[in-house]
Amino acid sequence: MNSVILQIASKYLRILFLMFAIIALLRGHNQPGGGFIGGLLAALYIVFNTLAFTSKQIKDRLKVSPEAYMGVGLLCVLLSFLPSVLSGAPLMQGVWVSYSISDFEVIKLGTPLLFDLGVFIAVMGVTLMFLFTLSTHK
Amino acid sequence: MEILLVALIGLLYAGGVYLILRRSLLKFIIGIIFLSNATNLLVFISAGIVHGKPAFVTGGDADPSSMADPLPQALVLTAIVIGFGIVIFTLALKSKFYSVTDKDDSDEIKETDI
Amino acid sequence: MILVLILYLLLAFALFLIPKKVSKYTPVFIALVQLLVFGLFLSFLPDIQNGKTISSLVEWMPRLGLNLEFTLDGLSMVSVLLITFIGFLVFIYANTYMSSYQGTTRFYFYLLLFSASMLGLVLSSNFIQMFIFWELTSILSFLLISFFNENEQARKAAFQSLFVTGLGGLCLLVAIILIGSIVGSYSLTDWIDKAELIKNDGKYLPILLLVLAGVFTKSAQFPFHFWLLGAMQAPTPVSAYLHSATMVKAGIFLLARLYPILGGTQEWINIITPVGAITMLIGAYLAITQIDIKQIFAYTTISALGILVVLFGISTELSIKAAFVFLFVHAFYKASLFMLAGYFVKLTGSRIINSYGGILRKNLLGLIIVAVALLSMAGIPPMFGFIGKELIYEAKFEAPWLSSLLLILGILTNVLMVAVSLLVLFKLYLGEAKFDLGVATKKYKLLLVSPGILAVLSLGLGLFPDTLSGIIEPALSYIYSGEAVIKLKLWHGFNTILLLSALTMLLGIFLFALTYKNKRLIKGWQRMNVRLFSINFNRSFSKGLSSFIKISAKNTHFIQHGYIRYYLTTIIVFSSLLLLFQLYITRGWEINTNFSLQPYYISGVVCIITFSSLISVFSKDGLFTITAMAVTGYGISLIYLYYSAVDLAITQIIVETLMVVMFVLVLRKLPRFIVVSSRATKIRDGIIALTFGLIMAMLALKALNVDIHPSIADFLVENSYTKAHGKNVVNVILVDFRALDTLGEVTVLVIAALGVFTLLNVKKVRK
Amino acid sequence: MVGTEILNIAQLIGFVFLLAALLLAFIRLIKGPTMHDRIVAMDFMASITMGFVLIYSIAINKGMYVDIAIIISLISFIGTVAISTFLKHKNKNHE
Amino acid sequence: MTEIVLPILLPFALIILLVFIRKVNYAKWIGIIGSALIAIVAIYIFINTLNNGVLVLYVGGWKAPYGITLVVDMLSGIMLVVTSFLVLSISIYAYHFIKNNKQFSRFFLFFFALIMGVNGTFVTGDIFNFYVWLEVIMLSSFVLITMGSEKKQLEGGIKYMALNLIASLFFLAGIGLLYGKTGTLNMAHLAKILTNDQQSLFMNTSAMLFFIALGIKAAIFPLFFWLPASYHTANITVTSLFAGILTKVGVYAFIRLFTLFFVQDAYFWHNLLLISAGFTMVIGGMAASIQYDVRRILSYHIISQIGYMIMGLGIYTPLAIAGAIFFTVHNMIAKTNTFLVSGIMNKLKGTFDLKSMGSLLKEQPLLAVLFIIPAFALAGIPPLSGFFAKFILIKSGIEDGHYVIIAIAVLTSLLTLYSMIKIWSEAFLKKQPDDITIPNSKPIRFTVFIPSIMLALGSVLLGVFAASFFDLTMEAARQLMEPSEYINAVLGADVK
Repeated sequence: MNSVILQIASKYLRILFLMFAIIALLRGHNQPGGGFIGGLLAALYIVFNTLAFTSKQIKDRLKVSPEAYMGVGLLCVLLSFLPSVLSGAPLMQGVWVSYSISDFEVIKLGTPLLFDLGVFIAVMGVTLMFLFTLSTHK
Repeated sequence: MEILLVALIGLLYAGGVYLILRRSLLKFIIGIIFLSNATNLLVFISAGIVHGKPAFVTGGDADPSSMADPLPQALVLTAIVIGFGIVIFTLALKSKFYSVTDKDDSDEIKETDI
Repeated sequence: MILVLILYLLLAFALFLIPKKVSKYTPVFIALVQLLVFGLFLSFLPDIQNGKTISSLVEWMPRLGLNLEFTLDGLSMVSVLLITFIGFLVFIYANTYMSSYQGTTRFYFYLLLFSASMLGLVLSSNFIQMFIFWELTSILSFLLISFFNENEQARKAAFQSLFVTGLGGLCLLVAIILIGSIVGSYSLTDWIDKAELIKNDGKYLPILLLVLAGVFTKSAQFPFHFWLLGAMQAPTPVSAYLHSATMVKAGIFLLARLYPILGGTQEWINIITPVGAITMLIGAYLAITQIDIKQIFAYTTISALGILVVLFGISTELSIKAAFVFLFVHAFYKASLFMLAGYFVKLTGSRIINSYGGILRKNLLGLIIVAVALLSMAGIPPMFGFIGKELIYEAKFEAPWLSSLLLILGILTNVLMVAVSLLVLFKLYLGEAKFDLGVATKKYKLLLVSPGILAVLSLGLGLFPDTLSGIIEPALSYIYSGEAVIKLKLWHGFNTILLLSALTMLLGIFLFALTYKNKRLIKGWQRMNVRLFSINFNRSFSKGLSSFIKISAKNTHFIQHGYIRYYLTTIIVFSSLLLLFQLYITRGWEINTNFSLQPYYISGVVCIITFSSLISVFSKDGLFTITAMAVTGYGISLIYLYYSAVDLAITQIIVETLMVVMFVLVLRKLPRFIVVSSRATKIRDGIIALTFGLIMAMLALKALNVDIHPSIADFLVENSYTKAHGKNVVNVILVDFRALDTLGEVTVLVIAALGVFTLLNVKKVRK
Repeated sequence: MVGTEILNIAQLIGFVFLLAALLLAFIRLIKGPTMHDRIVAMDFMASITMGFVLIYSIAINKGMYVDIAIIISLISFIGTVAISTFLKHKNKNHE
Repeated sequence: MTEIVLPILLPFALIILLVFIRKVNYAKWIGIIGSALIAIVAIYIFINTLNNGVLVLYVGGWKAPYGITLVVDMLSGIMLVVTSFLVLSISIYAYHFIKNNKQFSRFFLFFFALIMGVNGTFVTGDIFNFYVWLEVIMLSSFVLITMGSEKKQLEGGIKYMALNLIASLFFLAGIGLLYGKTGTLNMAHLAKILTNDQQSLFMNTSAMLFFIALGIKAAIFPLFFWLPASYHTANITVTSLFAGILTKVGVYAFIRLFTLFFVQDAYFWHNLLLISAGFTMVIGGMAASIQYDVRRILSYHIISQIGYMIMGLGIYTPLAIAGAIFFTVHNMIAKTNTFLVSGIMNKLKGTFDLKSMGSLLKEQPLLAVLFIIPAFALAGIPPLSGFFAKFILIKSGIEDGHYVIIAIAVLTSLLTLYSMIKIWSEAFLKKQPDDITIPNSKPIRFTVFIPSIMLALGSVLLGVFAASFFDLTMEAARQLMEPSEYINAVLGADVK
């Protein structure tokens, strides 16, 4: 399906979508959002693209196969358990590192974030996989 | 209002059951969606419902009594996502089945029984 | 004793390792082992006679009361000697008999295992352990009967025997467990100690019936006798060993074993005696018109088993004594007869007795052996059979209950036996020789060794019967738990019993004379039998089975009909009923109704959701249905939003959108909704659905009104920021408190995605 | 105080009108008559929902609800687009 | 005690590996090695349980009942070991029976997903987590059952799915009501609250929902329809896997939930369980007797034998529970083995139909032995494992006075015997019908038999060492009947 309006729109929506997806991911721990929502949002953009172009075009443009997304995502999830084991804490306990940028701003990075990132990537891969297989099969 | 919500749950269940008893497999899938929505709502309300107080901690201050119970929300969220995966797979199965057999009628698939 | 069993077991498995070259002599080797064991046990005889018992115990499952307990006492001694001795003879016989068949190693394997389990059965003094051996004999019998496996008759007969004995076995198991629950142990000594307790228990009668079910099936009593006839499909050594001398006696053995525990009561006598009496009469009666030699012997075996059962039923000391003597008598002549039958079959290739004419005319040795065995069966002096018969008459004569009737039946039976024996004998001897059997006779002359030994025994024991009393006395003393003295004599002096014997013989000969060569009479008789005993148990067994299968088929087609929607209906109705029942119990309708009325706007939203879901249910257009479904989903997300579930609402919206997209993608390839149910179906489904919905709504109402225990969520909220560094509690729960759930959830999604891929992304398969 | 009262009244009016709009859109959704009407109605309902969320967020004074409104606005049209593509696809097939 | 998460994480890691590796040949080896690893882990955990009692892991360091708790007690330990044993043998079996085409390239991924779910249900101590694992099992089994995409498989898959979806919805609803009532999800905590709570009849409503859900999962009467409709359609490896493991997860859940916290109103529940157990046994047995397809016979027998396990739970004495566990384990091993053997039969004869088979005894004596061991074990012939299982159950039933159900159980075992003998005499004893031509197949290598030999040995050893295994099951039953040990191990003594 080729619709010029949608195609052009997609170009501009890309930034918006991806931005929102990443925001949802990053601040999910404190504000509404999180890996699922972020991942789904990111995937929705590609869904939209698929509606605007054809799924083959999108697939070619994507370069990375959905399976790879899933694998990497799951790997992130698994890796997020490692620090706690290595540091001798109970399994899957969150390990946090904080950097103080200024007096007020403290960035906290922790394994839950990695976990969420894994979920994000995996969910994206999953949605893409759904989309591509359902839209291409005869 | 709760009574309305309860009625909605009942209706969703009834509708879902009615749909899964149809012969069309597509309707069956929609019925499953209905049922899972209904179940999600049931789980959601069973722990008590509070409106307008989302479970967000502000600062270091955390007063459980002033906000909604976050646990059922997390459960339902998980359930929704799982349900999504399952529904899509069901859809794919249905689609595959149709492309293999050209059938949408569940009454015609009795070969594997009997 | 355990060592002996282990030896057998090892030997059995070692059979498969014997190289082809020497495997010819395997059975001889086994026979020697049997003889060795026989000698070993015989060496214990003096101890046993002195009233000692030899026992060993290995704890196995003490908590279940299941130990390995072996006891060698008088009773097991009798059986052990019989089993090993006949086993010895049978293996020698089989060496020649089986040499022309395929797969003999398997055969000897089974047969050896059978010996072992039979030994185990009689040596066990723990009843569960005994039951294990009991079942093993059934199984091995099954395997042996079906040895000629390509013959359909053999397969059927094997199954029949297994089924019948298996049924009995299960009854026996239940009986054993029942007694065990009364006594609190499965050990023989405990049972004997508490025999009175068992007899006075309210469950005595069911226990007795169950035990007897086991006994009667195993020992082929009426009406379970038919499996034994079918079992004649087995190779002849098997018939000789299992189906005349040993396995069918297991039931008798059990009666003897349980006699001190259950025996002697009025119920015991009243149930066992008639069954035995009927069996012995029917067996003998039906034997006379048979023409298949193995069938003749099978019927006489049934009759003999009936006699044994009657004797145990009478429950006097004399009758038990008679039973033991007859046990030996029968084992000797019947094993020998079966072996001879096999010999004839080998010679002529036929089992029909009428074709055996003159077969023994030039075979003096054979003739003598046959004559001895048959005369022993007929109970003609000076054979051992005569002594047995005399004792039986005596026992019946003095029976405390219905003695005259029993006696008359007994005489009738023996008259028939005499006639049968004579018929067989004369048919073999007289008549025209149809074959030249010179070569065959020579080839199979080794087959006569075992029957010969048995014939010598039959004759010898007839002349010097007292040699056996040393063996039988300990057995009797087990049953009466005290000293027992037996004097066996050939000559009793003139008395009523002798008179009766003479009468029996005369009548028998008369009957023989009447039937011999009188083919019309026989034919007529046969026809009459068929009409009189119109129930062919064999056939009715098959018929019963097939009608059972027909019922099952109907039943299954009714239950497993293939309509998904009716499966679902069943499940929904079933759960509705259960839940309704529960609501009834918990008084689900008693709900306090203080509802707060929420703002109009959210109520309005709920109303719209309700409508759109209704549309989605009833719409006939796929796209419209999906649209309405999406509206419902959005509405629900609004409800989540209103009730402070922010993340939930977002997820719901996104998922709903994705679902719409996917639906649309699939819908492109699907047809419109075409199937329309009838109005009645719709109404029925509607009622089911509404009921279910109503019930679930009631549950939801109850859930809303239940007072909540302090929720664990409080802890989560309190610790969300301080320990888990997150302000969004829901998200913290997902990625930290309950990360494992999320792990599972992601896995589900990945599987779903790859599953969809696997399902759809293949080349089109053939339709 | 007056400010909150005015706000309350404004909310009330907003909700009433949004509800009315929702109802009308819903009627259009039911009545059709063509699928195109329904799609438009659906899209319209999504916009109304957005309005609802916004007003509600003012009513309970929680800023985060605005995010949700944005997300709804971002994605609600995708469903519409999907259904439209489907219709277009179908029409093409018909011709 | 971190190791008790390994039965979940190890398959998870293997899944990740298999996402990237798509070559079937590599996947097969990964499958075998991975299964072996899982087996080692399971045995290690089991030994630990033996030595240390109930093992508890607080995932994420969140103390019970707040986080998710993993708990391994005797029952879980036994189930873990047996499952991993089955998994190992099936993965070896799969080496020969998985086609090397694209459809099956992902077989082992779903295989391990299933294992992950199954192990998850065994080790979890959290009711919602249990639901999540059930979903993992369900979805991976959907995929596995439709693998091959033949028409029949899709049909079976649809039926399987339709009924199982309903089950999981019921389960979820039950969890919701339970949480609403008690405010907790931890099973030990639930037990503590519910056993102290006298007025918790409301509980029974969610117990009812669980009963229906698990009843569908475990395939009891009248909820079993999905099983016979679908099991015989899938690839034989898949069917073996399902036959051994899937329904038993339902049984495990039954035993766990109905001994741990659904203990109110015992009279009602036990009778309900007994009634449905009776019907399950009889109907399964009857239906099996009319079939002529090996896999259908075996499938119906799964149902029939589920009845025994549920019966053990319904009798509800320590001995009966021990019997149920014993029976479950025995049945898992023997049933899987019969299916494996039927697969080999199919490979030899190209069919599952008994009518067109024959002569297997002569052609494949080893196969005959391998069939007759599990078949007789299933029929309860001593001294194989099935006899002891049945014996314990019957004994417990008689001692508790449940004569009717015992009579049914005894008669049903005759039906089992009948069906097993039918397969035996039709496929092995009978002469190969002349009019059936067997598709030429390659001669079977010995390695095909290895998994079957392993399982047959398992059946025999379970019979020979029934004593020690019985002690284990008694210990498991004791733990189940006195949940205070479990509860204290999870919660510590101080949580109210």
